[in-house]
Amino acid sequence: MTVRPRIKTDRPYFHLEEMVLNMGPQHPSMHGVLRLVLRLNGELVIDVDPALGYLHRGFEKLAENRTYYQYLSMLSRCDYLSGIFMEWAYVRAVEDLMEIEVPERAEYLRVIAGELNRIASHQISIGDFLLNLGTWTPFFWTFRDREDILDLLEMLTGQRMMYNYMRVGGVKEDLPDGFESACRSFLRTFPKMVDQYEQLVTDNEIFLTRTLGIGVYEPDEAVDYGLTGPNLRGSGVAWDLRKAEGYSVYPKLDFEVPVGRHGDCYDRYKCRIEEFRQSVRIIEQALDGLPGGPVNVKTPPMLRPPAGEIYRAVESPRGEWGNYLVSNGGLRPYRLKLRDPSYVAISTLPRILPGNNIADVIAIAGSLDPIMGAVDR
Amino acid sequence: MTEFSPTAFYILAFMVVVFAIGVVSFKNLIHSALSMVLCFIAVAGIYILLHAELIAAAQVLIYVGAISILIIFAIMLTRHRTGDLKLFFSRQSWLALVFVAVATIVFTAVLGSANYRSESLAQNPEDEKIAELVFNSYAFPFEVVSLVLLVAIVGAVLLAKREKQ
Amino acid sequence: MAEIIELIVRFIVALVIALAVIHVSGLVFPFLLRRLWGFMGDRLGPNRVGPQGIFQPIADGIKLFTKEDITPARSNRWLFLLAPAIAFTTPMLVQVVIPFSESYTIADLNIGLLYLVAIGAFAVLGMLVGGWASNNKYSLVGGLRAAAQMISYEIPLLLTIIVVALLAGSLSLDSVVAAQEGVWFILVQPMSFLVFIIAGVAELNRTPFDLPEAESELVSGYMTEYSGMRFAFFYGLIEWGNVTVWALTASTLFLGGWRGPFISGPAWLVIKVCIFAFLIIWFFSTFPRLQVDQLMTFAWKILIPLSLVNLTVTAFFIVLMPDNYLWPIAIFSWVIMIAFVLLMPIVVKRLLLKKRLYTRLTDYGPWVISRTASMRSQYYRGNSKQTSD
Amino acid sequence: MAVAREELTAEAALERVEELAGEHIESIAIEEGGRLLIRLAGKELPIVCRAIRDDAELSFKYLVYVTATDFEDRIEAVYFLRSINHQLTADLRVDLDRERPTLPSVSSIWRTACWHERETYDFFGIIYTGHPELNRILTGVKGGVHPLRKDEQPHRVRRQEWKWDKASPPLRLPGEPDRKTRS
Repeated sequence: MTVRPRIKTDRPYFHLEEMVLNMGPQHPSMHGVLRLVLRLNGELVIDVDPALGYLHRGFEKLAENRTYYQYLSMLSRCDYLSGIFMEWAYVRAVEDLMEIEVPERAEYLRVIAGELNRIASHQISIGDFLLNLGTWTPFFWTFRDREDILDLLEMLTGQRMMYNYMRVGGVKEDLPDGFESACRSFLRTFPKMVDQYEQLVTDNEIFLTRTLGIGVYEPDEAVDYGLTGPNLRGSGVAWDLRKAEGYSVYPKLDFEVPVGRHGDCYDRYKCRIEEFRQSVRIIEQALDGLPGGPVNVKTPPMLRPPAGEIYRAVESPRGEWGNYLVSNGGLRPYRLKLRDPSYVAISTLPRILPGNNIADVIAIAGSLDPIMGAVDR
Repeated sequence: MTEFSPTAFYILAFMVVVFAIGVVSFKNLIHSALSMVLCFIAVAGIYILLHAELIAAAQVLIYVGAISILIIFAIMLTRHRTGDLKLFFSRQSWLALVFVAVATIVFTAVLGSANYRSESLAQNPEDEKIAELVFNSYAFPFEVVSLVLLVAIVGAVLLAKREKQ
Repeated sequence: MAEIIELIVRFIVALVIALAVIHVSGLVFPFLLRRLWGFMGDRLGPNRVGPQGIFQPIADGIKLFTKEDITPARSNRWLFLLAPAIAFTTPMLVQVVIPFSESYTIADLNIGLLYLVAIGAFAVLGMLVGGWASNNKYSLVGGLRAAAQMISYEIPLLLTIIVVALLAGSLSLDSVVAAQEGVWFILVQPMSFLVFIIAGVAELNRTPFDLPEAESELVSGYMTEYSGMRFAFFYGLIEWGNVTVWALTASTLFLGGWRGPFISGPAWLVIKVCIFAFLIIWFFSTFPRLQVDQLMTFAWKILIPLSLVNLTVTAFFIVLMPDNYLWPIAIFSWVIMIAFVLLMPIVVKRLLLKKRLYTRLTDYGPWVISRTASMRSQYYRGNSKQTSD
Repeated sequence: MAVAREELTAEAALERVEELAGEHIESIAIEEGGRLLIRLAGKELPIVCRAIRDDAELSFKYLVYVTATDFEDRIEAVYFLRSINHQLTADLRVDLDRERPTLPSVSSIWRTACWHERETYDFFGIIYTGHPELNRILTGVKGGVHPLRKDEQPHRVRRQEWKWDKASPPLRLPGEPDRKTRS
């Protein structure tokens, strides 16, 4: 395993006065309130010190003071772009602890909602990443298409961002009228939109210059850093919990896991773009194979899982989102640890950024797609 | 346009002197540099009064556009320490005084004895004539000078790179 | 006495026209930018104030006028206030030599082309001083970037201007326009035109070369600390005024100035300026931004050698065939331009692929490594040897 | 890197762990879902971790999270590992004294552990010896308050004076003038 030196020396660098630059917490292209304290030599980054905690709300402590259902409604505030997954991991942990069997229709609905949310989240990720590189139009295009998804999710859950859709033992309610046709028409048009994004930027020489070979994680390195999701798959490690663990109904669905080769910003971008198409495939199959039956099982309003502990994770758009739940048989979780992929991605910045330009800082941080709501928890 | 106007000349000359004093007396290096820019512009104005527009444009292009910007650039890149500079000046000011006195005498002597009534091209140059001089009559010295400058640049870059290691 | 009065009247007229050009472009082009940008991004853009939002720029102007003008406490106050004024001189002074019509040029200097380049320097000075005086690190980096970038791109710009001077046989802009009576120089020297456009966009700090004010990196670069009317000066008047005078220069040098079919005169200049402004807006909503080192590499390793070759060959033909040099120059220039446009992307991609590290694909786990079809694109073909033993 | 392609069962993995580091661990068991539950003493932690990470067959190269649970009488530190080559997970548990919880850091073994350990220090006050920069990361509370301990109730944390730590180590460079005097 190669150890990355703190300062790369392959670029010419003159001994100028060093400068400390506070990037963030209020900065146009830091996702949320990330603050990076950069030490610069001219434009070259020598040292990075991420300062977190600006959005810390004590989610883990709050869990110990809420009943199981009270806490469920908070979770989508954690990673506010992929709220479905936040809830999903939590209800999976509670269900498995209580040994509740979830009806198949509910699992299918979860997959549909989850994959829609994955597309919406990747759209923000890609739009923001390209905005960080200085191009505006894809940002507006992704947000335009994200509106359609938010409309669909609003039909499904009643909310545009803070869904509160999952229930222990199923989902909130069945599909509303007209959802299926609206969803199918969206799935018909959306791949064309993805092609449109790609036509605009993917082959652009400036885009390639900015992303190829920038922010490289070797596969071993990426695993060692604990990266997950598209960040890990961009490095060529085909690790996806949907395949690896095969939770929910994913084993019944036919989809592929896009993998990059070089672990640079371009491959991470490309993996996300491919996941758009895979998510569309998954939703189509899920709509086709949607079984009948109830969408949830009856559970008591005050859940009392038996004493025990469990770790359940889902493949969120940013990687492995896990909940480690310890129950003492009481009304409230005894301990809930939230394992956040963005937190891990940010923890790599002090090692990956030195030796790059200011412009690369933005590109790399954008390509890792951190969401500060989840990082600070 | 009009002929040589003494009023304009006096204004410009006054500006040149004032800004030149400003260059050496401002505490803040950026102020000095900007004062130098204004001084250069005033000198360009004097060239225009002398109907030497080409030289005036070259003055602005090279001194304002390139050299001053480069100096300001360098000042900004290095964090200057005023204290050190003061010390530097105070220790050697007597020496500077001697040099200034000698230079004043020499310049007065040379300028006072110059013959301003010559009809040589240098006094009222036109573009074609300058081009004629530079690219035909004195083409070889011109090229030699540019070669020397090129060598100097390459040498400077080499020295700067070696110092790093 | 009458002479002096005439001089003063001429001066006032010129001043009014120059100010009008800058202010009109500072009002119209930002509005056009926002509408067209909205159109390209599949949005509406400002459409509320007045029919189709045409009074939006006026509303913006009023807002900016009445906004508090903040001077940062630790800034260098006088330089901070002075910087927009310094930068404002460029678009004002450049107009002096532009022939607006057959009869109207403020001053037909015999060193017009040189004057253009010389005056261009003040814009950098304004940005540099503004960036430094704000006492903000983003501003400082922005100012430094502006200086480095504009000094570098001045050289290819100057080299193309020399080509035009050679073709016209004069440095005066009136003669440049007169020389294009038969054929516009864009047809004779498309390569120079291309370099002029690229270097000009870089000089103007517009996308894809908008590094000095890169929003996503440097917040707003050298104008981060400016607010109210001073911000309007920098953002609206100076930037777009510079775009306008650059477009005026480009049309004068390459597109026959005020000449045009049917109606000759300022109307054609307006049309040409609008075309250039549209080009800038189009770039703005299409391209990502380059990086500093890539920007410098592009200027020093590609643009300058290219324009030097172009200049040398042009001069060579003019000396060799003093009577009939237009055709060979045109052929050479077209060939080199088409070669540049076609080869550049290929070369860039090859270089990038070389730079890209070859990464071992360690085999992790028994589950599917299924590359989808489009992932197997041309960028993977270079080193597609897979080590899945 | 030679990678064992055949599926490694939990039982085989258990045997392999015992073979590698049997004398360093207190107990090992297979929990639901094939999860290895390994209990051990704090001082043995780096040895065991290095052994099971470097072993080509097990290759627990992926540290998912580091955390702890406060059981009022003790603090249990948790390390959750995955082996990406096989569908294997392992849980390392260390019981700690609640008054002076100390553990050797594993941040030199998995680089991702660095921040997980900072977080756990922040929340539980576990001191990881040998950690390069063990300071508060998320809460930034001053004083000995570690909010996820059971005796720290939310209202008490709220009443604390919240002060943001300065961005860890002082970044003023040698030779840099004092920021108060403008040059």
